[in-house]
Amino acid sequence: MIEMQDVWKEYANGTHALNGISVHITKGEFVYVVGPSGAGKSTFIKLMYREERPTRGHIFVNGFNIERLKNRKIPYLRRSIGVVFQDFKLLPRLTAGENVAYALEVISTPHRHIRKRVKEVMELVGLGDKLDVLPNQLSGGEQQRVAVARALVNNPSVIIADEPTGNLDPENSWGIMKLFQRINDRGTTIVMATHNKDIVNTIRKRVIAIENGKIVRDESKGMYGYDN
Amino acid sequence: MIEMQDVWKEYANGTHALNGISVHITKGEFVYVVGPSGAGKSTFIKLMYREERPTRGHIFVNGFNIERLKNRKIPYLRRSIGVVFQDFKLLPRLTAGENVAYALEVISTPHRHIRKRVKEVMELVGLGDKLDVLPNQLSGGEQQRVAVARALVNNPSVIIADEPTGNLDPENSWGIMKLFQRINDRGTTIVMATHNKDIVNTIRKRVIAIENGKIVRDESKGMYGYDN
Amino acid sequence: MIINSLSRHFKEGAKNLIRNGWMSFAAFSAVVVTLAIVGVSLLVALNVQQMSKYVANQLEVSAYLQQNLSNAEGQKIEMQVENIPGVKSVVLETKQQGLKQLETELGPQYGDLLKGLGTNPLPVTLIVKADNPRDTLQVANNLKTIPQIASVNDGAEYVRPLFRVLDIVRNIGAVLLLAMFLTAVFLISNTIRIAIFSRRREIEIMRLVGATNGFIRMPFLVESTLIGVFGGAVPAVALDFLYQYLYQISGGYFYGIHFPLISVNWFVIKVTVALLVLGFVLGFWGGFMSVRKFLRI
Amino acid sequence: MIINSLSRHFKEGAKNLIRNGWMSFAAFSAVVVTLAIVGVSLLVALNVQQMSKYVANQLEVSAYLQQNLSNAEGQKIEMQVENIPGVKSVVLETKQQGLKQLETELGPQYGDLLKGLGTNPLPVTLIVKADNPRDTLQVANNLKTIPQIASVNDGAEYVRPLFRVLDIVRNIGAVLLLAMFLTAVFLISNTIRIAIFSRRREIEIMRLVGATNGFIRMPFLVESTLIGVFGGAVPAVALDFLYQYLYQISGGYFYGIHFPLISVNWFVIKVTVALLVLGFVLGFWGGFMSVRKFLRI
Ligand SMILES: Nc1ncnc2c1ncn2[C@@H]1O[C@H](COP(=O)(O)OP(=O)(O)OP(=O)(O)O)[C@@H](O)[C@H]1O
Ligand SMILES: Nc1ncnc2c1ncn2[C@@H]1O[C@H](COP(=O)(O)OP(=O)(O)OP(=O)(O)O)[C@@H](O)[C@H]1O
Ligand SMILES: [Mg+2]
Ligand SMILES: [Mg+2]
Repeated sequence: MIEMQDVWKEYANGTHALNGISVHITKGEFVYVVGPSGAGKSTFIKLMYREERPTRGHIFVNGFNIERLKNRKIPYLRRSIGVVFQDFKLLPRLTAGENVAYALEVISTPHRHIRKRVKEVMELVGLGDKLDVLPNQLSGGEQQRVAVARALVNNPSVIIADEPTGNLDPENSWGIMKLFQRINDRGTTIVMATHNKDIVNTIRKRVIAIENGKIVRDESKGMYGYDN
Repeated sequence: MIEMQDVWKEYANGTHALNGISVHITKGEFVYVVGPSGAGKSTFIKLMYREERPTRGHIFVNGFNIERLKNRKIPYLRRSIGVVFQDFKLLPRLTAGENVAYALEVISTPHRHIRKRVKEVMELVGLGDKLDVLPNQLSGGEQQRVAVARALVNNPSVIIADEPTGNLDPENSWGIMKLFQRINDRGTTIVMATHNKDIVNTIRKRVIAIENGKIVRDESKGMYGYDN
Repeated sequence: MIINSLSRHFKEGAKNLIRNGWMSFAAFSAVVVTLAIVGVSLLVALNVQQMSKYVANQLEVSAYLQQNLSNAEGQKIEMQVENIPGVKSVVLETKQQGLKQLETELGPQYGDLLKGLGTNPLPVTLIVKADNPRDTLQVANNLKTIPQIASVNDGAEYVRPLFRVLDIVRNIGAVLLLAMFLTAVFLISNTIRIAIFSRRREIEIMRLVGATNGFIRMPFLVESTLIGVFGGAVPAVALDFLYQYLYQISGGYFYGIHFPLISVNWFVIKVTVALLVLGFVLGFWGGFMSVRKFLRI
Repeated sequence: MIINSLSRHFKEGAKNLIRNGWMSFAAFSAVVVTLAIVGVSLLVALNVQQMSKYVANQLEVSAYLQQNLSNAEGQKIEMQVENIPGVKSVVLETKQQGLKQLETELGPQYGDLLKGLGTNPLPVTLIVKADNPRDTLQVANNLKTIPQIASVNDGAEYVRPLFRVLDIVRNIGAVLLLAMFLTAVFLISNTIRIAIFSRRREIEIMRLVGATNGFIRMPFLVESTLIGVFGGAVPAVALDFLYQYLYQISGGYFYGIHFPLISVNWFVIKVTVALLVLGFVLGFWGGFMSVRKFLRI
């Protein structure tokens, strides 16, 4: 499902973000990506949906060969992946509901389905009453939950979430985690970068720890590690 | 130092964010503001540096009467407060170092002092090597630490931090907390909205819990509460 | 399906137009002002062209018959000349008319000079116009080959500079009009580009959530095309009214001088169509180019 | 302290200019194109003005003396006329010169008519120019009061329409130039506004971290003023060279016709100064207005 073979990433300004990453994530897995700030977690994730291109190495996601992928095929890769971006990336001119609907519109879902599905997902993340509000009128945590809703809405086969609970209180965080777990139970692969020690240590899943752009630990049913 | 008397806030779209808040924070206090997502923590904080205006009630901060404050006096209020914004609010065209320096430039600090002080603060937050990098080339946690650095740099008498550790791994989070504590020990008032249960329960300080725009709990040496 | 998605793009485009508020208005007003200038240039150019034609149509050749030919004989030659290809009209001026005219031309000061004459020394004169004013000299040369015609006043020393001036005016006018046009193209697409530039982050997000370039582009195209069309309609309507008003107060003549202006209907159609088409094309094209730029990122 | 902060604002402004790259360039090129149009309009307007003056200066009044006065007596009257206020120059045309000229004017066709005359019937003629061409008719009336002058040809039927046309041309030219100018003002400040609009979030952040409005505004002002000045300098230099070239190939005359063009030096100064000042003012003003707008938020 997701395969990386000796992947390196050097940014244009010379930063070496990833230094030889090899990983294999099979369909239906639930993977935490942990590591200190600036370790390369987001970069690792951005390579999967081709926001960034690797400097070296091979990447395969959902049957797409990321290296060879033509520009005009990229949207089809991205539709098969639901992404919760670390900085949310909501469209500022669309309401919360429209933002979620957008992910359905791009795949030409009929109108009446969109309305129903958007309402449903927004309720799942606890924002049934914020459908018509613009992003800049939402609290930080509310924005984050809209981003989660958008990632789920079109039932992608992979969900990639970059720090999806960073702006959420524990209760909402657990809510999101339960959602992820339910989706995962239905066979959806989930990759989630997180700093939330409680979550990682409670809902025990595979843990990939990245430090300085290298995988320093890869354990199924792992712990957050990093004691202090 | 910070005083709110029966403060209400209704946003233009009709959302009642705060419903009668009264609070008194004395000089040198360290206060956590906790509560679920959308409870009104950020609104509570935004009123202090007058990003938002209350619908009703009186607010006094550092001797400024927020209600009566003339538009052209606002910068002077804000210079006496260091703010870590929930969404960082870094200037996208300035490098990390320039962003931090900006807070010193507005108070006409001489050049040579600026360079030295910026380097010093950036090292305190662990970003001594990222001075010349633009915000969009930083990781989420790095951006957050730049925002912290900018809030500290001009030694304000109050520091207001909205979720300053949301994008940080535990180690960096503790680093920031130690910094805050050191600054607080020197007499700086600190108000910090947070979802980080570990931190609140470990570094025990006054806790103000907000729910639905009301203060539901206000304890010195409090706990995060909200068990699950 | 396609209709469904077309209507979606149209709705999104119109919605964006409104939500962008200030920015849409700024771009719109830039289009209005720029196309108003193009419209005024067009107005001036069309009327100058009309005037050139009018002036050229005044051109005529005077053919003086042999002095011994009578008015009646002149009429035969008149018919002959009428059949020469390229001749539009011939007017015969009798010996008597000629004398009379000379008297008026000389004025009271010199008029007395003519009183001393015995017989009328003036020849019968044919005043000839060419089908195409530019062929005037050609026609004059043809007339010279007729033996009964003693001399021809082709006004060459007058015709050549006239056409030179008309050519200059036309060329300069064309260059200026083209310059105006290119400027409008540039300014409008530039404005739309700047407006879309400020939304490149949005475009980036759309790509990140799986929108194809076509899907992203369509609402922007609708938006910028609407700006262009509305921006063309305003000066079109305004200029129509303005011109109608000017035409009325001037009585259809250029400020009481001899040149007839282009009639309102004709002008109305040309300007309205030109500005609307320009607005449409520039809005569409400007939007197309700028979105493409940010879709490549 | 103030110098320190001024130099800071200037450095920041210049830095922003460069970091904004594409956007700066788009605004800059809009200024270049707009001011180029203003410059060309200025070029045309100055030369049309020059031509009007030139045409008006050709105006003259012919005063015919009593027929019995000799050339010598005419010279006395010439001196008398020269002293009339408002008279610029008087040229005396003798009886013999008058006859000669009439011959040429009539041409070979009618020239024979004059051969039959015994004595020269023509009067001595004074050709008078007014200091100010617009006073031509006034001067003609003054001449009429001199008893030795039999009649005056003031060309009234020619002078009035001429000034009418010149006035029309001048008025239309002035209106168009003003329109061009206002358009330039609008388009340039509009462009700068759109460019700054896309940075309103930055301005908001600056306010949130304690910058005063003045502190925020200065670098933007520097930036937009630089865009204006550079944007004015390019068309100024380009038009100077272009005009110099056109002047040279045309030999200083309008395309071989009789009108002298404005000399290069004079033009160079006017246009360069006008465009630079315009660029400066519009850049500054546009920046000022738009930043103010977003500082109010
Ligand atoms: N666009 C970019 N250009 C240059 N350097 C970058 C860019 N994005 C990230 N980096 C650098 O690459 C390194 C890894 O960044 P990344 O965003 O992957 O970290 P992360 O593990 O997600 O950190 P965090 O937990 O703080 O989000 C960091 O040093 C960062 O400064
Ligand atoms: N600019 C705004 N306009 C309208 N409503 C707003 C605006 N900002 C916030 N709100 C609403 O006000 C309420 C309180 O928001 P606030 O940002 O204060 O929450 P918060 O406690 O900071 O939440 P979080 O932990 O998610 O950041 C929310 O319901 C939010 O949707
Ligand atoms: Mg990250
Ligand atoms: Mg908040």
